[in-house]
Amino acid sequence: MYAVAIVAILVTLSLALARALMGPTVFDRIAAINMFGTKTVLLIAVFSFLTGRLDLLDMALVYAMINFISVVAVLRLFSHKDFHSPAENNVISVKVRRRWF
Amino acid sequence: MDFVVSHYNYLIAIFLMMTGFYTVISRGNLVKKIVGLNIFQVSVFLIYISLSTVKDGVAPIYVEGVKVYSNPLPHVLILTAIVVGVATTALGLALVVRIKEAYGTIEEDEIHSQDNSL
Amino acid sequence: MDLLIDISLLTFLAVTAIGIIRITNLFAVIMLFAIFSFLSATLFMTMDAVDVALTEAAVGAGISTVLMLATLALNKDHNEKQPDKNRHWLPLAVVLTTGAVLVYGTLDLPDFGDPASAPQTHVAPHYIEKAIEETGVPNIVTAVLASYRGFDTLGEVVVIFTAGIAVLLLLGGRREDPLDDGAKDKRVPQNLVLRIVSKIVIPVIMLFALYVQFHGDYGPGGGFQAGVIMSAAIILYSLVFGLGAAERIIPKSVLMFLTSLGVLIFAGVGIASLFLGGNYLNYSVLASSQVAGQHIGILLVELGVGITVFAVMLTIFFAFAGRERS
Amino acid sequence: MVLDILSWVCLVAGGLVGVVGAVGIHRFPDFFSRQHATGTTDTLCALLILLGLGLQAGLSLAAFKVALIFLFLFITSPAATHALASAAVHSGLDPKRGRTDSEGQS
Repeated sequence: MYAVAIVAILVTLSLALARALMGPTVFDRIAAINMFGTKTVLLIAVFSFLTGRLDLLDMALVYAMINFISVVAVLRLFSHKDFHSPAENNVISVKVRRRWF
Repeated sequence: MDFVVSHYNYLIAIFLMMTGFYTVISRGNLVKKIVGLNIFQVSVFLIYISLSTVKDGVAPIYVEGVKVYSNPLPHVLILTAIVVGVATTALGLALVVRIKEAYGTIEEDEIHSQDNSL
Repeated sequence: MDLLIDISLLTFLAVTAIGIIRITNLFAVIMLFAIFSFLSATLFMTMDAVDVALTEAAVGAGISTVLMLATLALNKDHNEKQPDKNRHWLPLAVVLTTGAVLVYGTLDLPDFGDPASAPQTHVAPHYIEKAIEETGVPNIVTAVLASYRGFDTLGEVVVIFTAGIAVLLLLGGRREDPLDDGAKDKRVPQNLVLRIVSKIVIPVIMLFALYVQFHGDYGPGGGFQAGVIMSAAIILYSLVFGLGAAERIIPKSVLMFLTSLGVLIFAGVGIASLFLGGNYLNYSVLASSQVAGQHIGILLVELGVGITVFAVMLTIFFAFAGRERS
Repeated sequence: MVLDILSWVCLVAGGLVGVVGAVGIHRFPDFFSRQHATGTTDTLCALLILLGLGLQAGLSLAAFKVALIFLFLFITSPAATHALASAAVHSGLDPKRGRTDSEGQS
């Protein structure tokens, strides 16, 4: 049964990766990364039960933490203006703060 | 076919190494060069870790009764290499920031043309 | 099953690498690099290198990504200049030739997972068989890292220390007003949720970092990983609550003190063992029995590594974040 | 035995939900609806799979760790989704409205 879950997660990962590669807006990419990170956590958790090595669960926890941190970093390190890839033209200009914090 | 399956790790690692190498030598953008360098680095890690794996082995943490462990030595080397790698990456990025402040650009050819016009 | 996971992850890795080459939006490139790091870390885990996977996840997907984003944030232009189409051929030829030579080289490499291959037959069996009786530390990687190859690790820690100083020299010059905190960001509504969630999450991350630090003898973990995770917690804090707030908690002077303190602890343990009659970094003389001495030595050394890595990572991040947007 | 079956059901259902969400991010027309697909299924998928694993583990340290992972994901994943959507709105990305068949417009 673990195998079924792992295969499902692998399929999900590949689709999320495709979205991250194609993603028309940068937000799509970030969402795909978030999804990718969450699914990786699940993959590790299931893998640790599949192989019976339960100390791998520590790693799943680290992945969850790092995933959250990198998503927050992506969101905070960019002023809103920068989020648009050049494909989009209907940018409502937002005043950019000079510093990023 | 047998060869491809038993050497798949190495082949992909070489592929990654070459993508990283290609990025470094063909792209002029300094940030992208650093990303390429990081890919190259990860591919080296991959080769080391692949060599350390032993069939049916477990992670090198002592468990009563288990005899076959994967090789701990490459793990140690790579573990320190990763942290040193991020330190050097940070140094490279710091240089990129200073270059940007000095030249106003991070494209290699523009930097060269500014240098030559002096 | 292992093989399936292995092969699909490797394929994802290759696809991501191609994506990184082809996409010109640097922001997207860096996000793909985060995915790349996650994938490679997972791959290390499936290949039984748990400590390496832990480090790669925390360092590659966490710190590296944050630093690259910070560099990009200091840069107005987020798009790479389209490379010249005619200049592709020479690099491609060089790369293909090198790749072909390397593939030729793999013909001699042992099959994946071959237990009789050269790397498995020299010094590694000694570590695997003797580490538990000689050091009393179940995690063989920690034993090799801190004890057998302690001198090497000391060198690595000094490298990190030096890199921290170098980044400080390059970027640390300009001071920001430390009172400039994130208070003005309150008008952005997203922050309320992020703030509250961060308040819940940050203590958990810190606690977990301490667990990784002190459980490193028994499970995956150790000083390198713990230092990185701990600094990631502070980085999260400064991202959500503002750089000023974070610098008030850990001022730069404290960070500098910690940076050198870690190296000092590591080198000091070596000197202590020298004075007690052993060789440099031979911990056996630190206590009455060999195992107890080794254990104390490994704990102290890992603590030193953790402190230095934590302080250097944070110093580097603050140096990047404190820089004004040009 | 009952627990076994229950955990298997949870694992399979979790995998299914994950795949549905992944298909969703390709089928929906614009960012916000895609976000809806990932945001909701992510948490449910995590819940089901980790619940399945937890049932397998029984009362042990592993179950505690699984619960911790779940709590962490349960708190952070929606927060990240929310922050992302809100950042998108603030940057002026408009949801796609009405019935249009033209792609690529947002």
